[in-house]
Amino acid sequence: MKKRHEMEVIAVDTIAKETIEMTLYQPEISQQTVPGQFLHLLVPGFTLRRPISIAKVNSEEGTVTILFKVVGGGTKALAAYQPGMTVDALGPNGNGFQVDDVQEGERILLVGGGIGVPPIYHLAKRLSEKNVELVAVLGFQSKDYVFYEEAFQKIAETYVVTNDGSYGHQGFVTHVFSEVGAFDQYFSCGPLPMLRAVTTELKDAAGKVSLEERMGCGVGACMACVLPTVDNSYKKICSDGPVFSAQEVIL
Amino acid sequence: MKKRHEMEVIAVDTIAKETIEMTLYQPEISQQTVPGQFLHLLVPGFTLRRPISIAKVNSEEGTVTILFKVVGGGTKALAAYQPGMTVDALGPNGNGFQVDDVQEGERILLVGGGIGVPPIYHLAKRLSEKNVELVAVLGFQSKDYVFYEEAFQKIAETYVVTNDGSYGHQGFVTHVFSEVGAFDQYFSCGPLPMLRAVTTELKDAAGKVSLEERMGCGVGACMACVLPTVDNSYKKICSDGPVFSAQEVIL
Amino acid sequence: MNLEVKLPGLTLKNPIMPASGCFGFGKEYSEFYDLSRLGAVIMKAATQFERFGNPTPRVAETSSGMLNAIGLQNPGVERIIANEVPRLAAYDTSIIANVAGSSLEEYVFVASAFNQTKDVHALELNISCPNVKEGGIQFGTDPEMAKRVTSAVKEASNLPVYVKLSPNVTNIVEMAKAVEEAGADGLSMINTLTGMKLHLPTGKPLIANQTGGLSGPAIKPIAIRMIYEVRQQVSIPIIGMGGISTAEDVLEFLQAGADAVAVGTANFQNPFACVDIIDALPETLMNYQYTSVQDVIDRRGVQV
Amino acid sequence: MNLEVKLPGLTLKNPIMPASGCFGFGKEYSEFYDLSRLGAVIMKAATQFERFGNPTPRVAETSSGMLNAIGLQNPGVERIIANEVPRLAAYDTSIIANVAGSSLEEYVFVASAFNQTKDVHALELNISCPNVKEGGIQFGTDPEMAKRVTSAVKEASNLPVYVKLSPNVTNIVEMAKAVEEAGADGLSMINTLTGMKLHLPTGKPLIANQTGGLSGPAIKPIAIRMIYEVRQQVSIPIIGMGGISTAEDVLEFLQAGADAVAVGTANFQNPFACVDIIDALPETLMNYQYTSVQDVIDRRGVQV
Ligand SMILES: Cc1cc2nc3c(=O)[nH]c(=O)nc-3n(C[C@H](O)[C@H](O)[C@H](O)COP(=O)(O)OP(=O)(O)OC[C@H]3O[C@@H](n4cnc5c(N)ncnc54)[C@H](O)[C@@H]3O)c2cc1C
Ligand SMILES: Cc1cc2nc3c(=O)[nH]c(=O)nc-3n(C[C@H](O)[C@H](O)[C@H](O)COP(=O)(O)OP(=O)(O)OC[C@H]3O[C@@H](n4cnc5c(N)ncnc54)[C@H](O)[C@@H]3O)c2cc1C
Ligand SMILES: Cc1cc2nc3c(=O)[nH]c(=O)nc-3n(C[C@H](O)[C@H](O)[C@H](O)COP(=O)(O)O)c2cc1C
Ligand SMILES: Cc1cc2nc3c(=O)[nH]c(=O)nc-3n(C[C@H](O)[C@H](O)[C@H](O)COP(=O)(O)O)c2cc1C
Ligand code: FES
Ligand code: FES
Repeated sequence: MKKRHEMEVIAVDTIAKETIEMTLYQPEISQQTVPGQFLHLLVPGFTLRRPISIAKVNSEEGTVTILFKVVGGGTKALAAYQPGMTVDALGPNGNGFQVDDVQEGERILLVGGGIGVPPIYHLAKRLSEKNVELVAVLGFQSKDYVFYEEAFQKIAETYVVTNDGSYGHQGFVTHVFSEVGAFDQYFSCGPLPMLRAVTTELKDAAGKVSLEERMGCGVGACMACVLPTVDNSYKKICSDGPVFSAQEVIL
Repeated sequence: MKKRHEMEVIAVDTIAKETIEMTLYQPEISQQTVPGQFLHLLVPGFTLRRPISIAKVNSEEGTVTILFKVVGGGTKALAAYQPGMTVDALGPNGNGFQVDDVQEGERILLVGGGIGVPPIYHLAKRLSEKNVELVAVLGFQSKDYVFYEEAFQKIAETYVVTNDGSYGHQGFVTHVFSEVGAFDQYFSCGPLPMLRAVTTELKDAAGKVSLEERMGCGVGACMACVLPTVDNSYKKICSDGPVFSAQEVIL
Repeated sequence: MNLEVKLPGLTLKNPIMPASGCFGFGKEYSEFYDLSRLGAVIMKAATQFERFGNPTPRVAETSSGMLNAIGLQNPGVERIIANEVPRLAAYDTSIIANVAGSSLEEYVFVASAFNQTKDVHALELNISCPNVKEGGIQFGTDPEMAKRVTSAVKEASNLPVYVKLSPNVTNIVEMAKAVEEAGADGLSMINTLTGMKLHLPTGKPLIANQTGGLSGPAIKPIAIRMIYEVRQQVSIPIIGMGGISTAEDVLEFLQAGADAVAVGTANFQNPFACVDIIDALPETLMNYQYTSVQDVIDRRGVQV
Repeated sequence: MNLEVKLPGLTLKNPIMPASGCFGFGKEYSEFYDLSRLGAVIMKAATQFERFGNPTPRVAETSSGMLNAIGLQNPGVERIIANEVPRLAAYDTSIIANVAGSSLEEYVFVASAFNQTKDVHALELNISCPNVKEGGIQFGTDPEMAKRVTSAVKEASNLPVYVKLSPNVTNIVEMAKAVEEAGADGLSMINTLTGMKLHLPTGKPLIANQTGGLSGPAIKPIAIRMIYEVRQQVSIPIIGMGGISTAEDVLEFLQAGADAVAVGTANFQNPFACVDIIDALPETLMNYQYTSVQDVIDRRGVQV
């Protein structure tokens, strides 16, 4: 049976502009999570839970790390949590990045945009356990928003792109695709316009994308988060996704 | 101009069953308050402020003490406050007990019931600075709810009454009126049924009573808390009261 | 404590059921607890054909509430009977089917379809969905239309029919009386209130459908008022809903005039909402000196 | 930043005013701040004779809202003109009088009484008070009645008339159109939604009047939806209200179709609510790339 978890806050840090890294203690989740899955967090005073991707796990210490951007009331309240407090979470929810079909020796392109970078980091860590070559393209608004570059550099050939050129390459993530060379498959997570650009640019490549939508239940019951599929049907982002094959869904 | 105060919580203690004593730091209020006045407290997550009487002040230390019973969501949340946190308060609100007409040498009867005891204590302290004789009758549900008995004993001839007889005299506060002897005027605060009994029993005596009603604004603007008066008019408990002459109002 | 309630067609072990549309067909929440604990399950709306519903975003958060405009997405009544009902029937609980449509004919089609199965115990006739352009809403705001669809469905169906009323009306009592006269076995109230939220950066409605239905604790005072008003003038049972999230809320609905209740939005905040309420109900009733759910209902009878 | 708005009879230095009944006649809040900072003040309802209102309890708290059933307690229009208006007139702000009644004649009496004073700049015609047994509510729910009272008051008064609509109706656009046709200079919307809360120990309504009007953030989505709907079909200005407590809320109301706004329940939580909002408004508008309040109104015109 699924559970509602009380996760203890271990650490809260601002690691970039408006960007919070929070480490939570919950051994079960730390052991079960697949990259791309999310926590569905209850913030007291708000009706709906907030979906936040898992950015890393440490199954030995029993911890789970999330990164989030402060955009509205819920994330603002969450950012004010102190170590020792607990967060009510459902999870790990959804289906993450399937990496079973990633073969030894493949070259994998990872594309993360903004607050879509954390689940891509989690995936990169998992892939780095396999014998594959990783190339990461990370896009941010501007220099102040950049995070996790060093962590990526340890495991992947890393390109950082900022919209305004204040750090790394200037422009959109797609602007450096010409530099990254050939790859076997790609994985991407980021804002919808970025995913649209990425999937269009790479339309002939095998790829998986992680999507967002406003959620009600977060567990597949309410039909708030549906997405049309190419076979004239639909998928639920919260429970069928958030990760889908780029070929399968209509963005 | 009136203000909205951020009062720092200095101490929170459970001093009897479901009864919390909370000391707050706010020099201005500690200096201005008259016994019987109240704070109008904002508890995050609740629409309306909670009126709570001031039970003592220490103008040297700049502190204000309140006592409250945990009855619903607002007082429950307030009871969980920790020292160092702040409470948003309006106050001191209302008109308290006027003691200008209390003459030297008078014998004064004080009648407090349950959570109506704290403002009576504040008044007792103030009156004890005058050269008067104080008799206090304090009523509680049962032994577990009794508080401030010793504090009263230091300044007044004190009778404690419990409904179930588990401590002190058994019955209602009015049951011991025959024992307290003659007095010049009385002051009372407590639940409405008690005040009705007290004012009926003492209908020929000069007295003042402190009343409660559900409040909207707490400052006299919304007309939520009106009370009919004997002259076919009305008074607002929050701003004309909460203390009224027993002869003036219809309970 | 005895939590049982008897309603036309339904003997409920307790008065708590998930509200339509907030629990799918039970599959997802069956991963959190045993659905046999529930008094009943009200399924997501069924229409004649599969519906894909409205574009997204379909939900928005509001103070103590939420807006939704799902648009009755469902696989169609035949597939519901074939795939969903049998799975739910494995649990020891009652099943109520929520019947929707855009025309009288569609309501009748869907209602009669449920005659095929022995596993559905009652119909909830949804004449109050604010989120579909055609049909639904007129049936729910015009007493004559409500009467017609209720009579037609009563005639077509072998099952007791609970008509689900819309709160978006000037006079709820008139609507309740109309469907009672038309033969409704019970009422279900309230559905959502039509609301809107704007997306400040664009100044446009945040929900793709523009308006959505407001649910959650924000609407509870309106639900209580409507149930109380209807209870004074109508004698068929009421399944009450609108903002329930605690056992105290359930008591308030029962006191106001409901005979059983449904829990909607609260499931999203707490997937265990229904069972947590069932667990808390005996103590809550005791705290207020009630000896059973039926006792609340009986003593309300005396007071009114 | 320029926060000015021009409405019939009113040039407001900013679009923020306290809502009727939530600010008395300004006296109490004048002890918190200088009332000259307000765009306008809407006074508590005036009736022909003094009214003592309903028995207490008159208010109850709900999730993100409150219920009230004050019952239009006020000293009567003559004493308001004699005692309250002059005190308010000392401030550099506009004064709007809220006109209530139980009969067409009473509305006309009260409205004409305000012709005596030069210090009142507009009338808010309250045909939507849910808390008085007689009159009020029918005028607010029946378009024909609404038309009649609006015409009669327009004829009797020298002042611009803003008709305050009730949200307790099936079709708000129909009501708005009716009063526009009858000559209303503007609309004021929304008044409270009728609600109820029970006192669990007794099972009886907590408010002595049984029902009360629901206000506060809980009702904001309903207010936004109604204003948006009316804005598409009616061209007179709208004073918007219902759950406003922040400058973002004000922007949402302006975007939805309001031309100015009133703040009610929020004053109780924060006596500085109106001035805090006025202080925050310029930055809020800037954050969303607006250059003035009028700019929000103009750009909405283009979008609609
Ligand atoms: C599967 C998934 C994974 C996500 N992972 C992350 C992450 O790792 N880090 C991160 O910073 N953000 C992530 N998001 C986005 C995050 O959920 C929103 O930023 C957050 O809910 C905003 O809440 P708020 O109260 O601050 O904002 P508000 O705008 O006040 O929220 C109001 C409502 O809108 C919803 N909402 C607002 N923005 C979004 C959005 N982009 N997606 C879905 N719902 C939204 C909120 O959940 C809430 O119900 C993820 C979203 C999804 C669907
Ligand atoms: C002038 C005045 C002074 C008071 N002084 C004290 C005091 O010193 N200590 C103390 O324990 N209590 C005092 N009370 C009562 C206290 O205000 C309530 O017990 C408290 O508001 C309950 O809040 P709650 O959220 O716990 O209860 P809930 O029942 O959840 O409150 C719901 C709503 O009802 C109101 N309410 C509930 N009970 C009362 C009540 N008895 N009087 C007024 N409003 C009520 C609340 O303020 C709130 O708006 C006083 C009341 C008044 C009017
Ligand atoms: C996401 C969502 C979907 C809903 N779908 C339906 C539906 O299909 N049929 C129906 O009759 N009511 C539907 N409703 C209304 C609920 O059944 C219920 O009447 C309403 O939400 C009030 O209860 P609550 O406040 O507990 O949610 C839906 C509500 C929500 C929030
Ligand atoms: C205590 C109280 C008293 C009110 N009295 C009046 C009134 O006299 N006349 C009127 O037109 N509206 C009255 N209203 C309604 C408000 O003016 C306003 O329309 C409503 O409360 C919605 O706004 P809010 O959510 O900001 O409070 C009253 C509201 C409250 C809460
Ligand atoms: S959020 Fe409910 S189905 Fe996805
Ligand atoms: S509470 Fe508003 S006048 Fe007393």
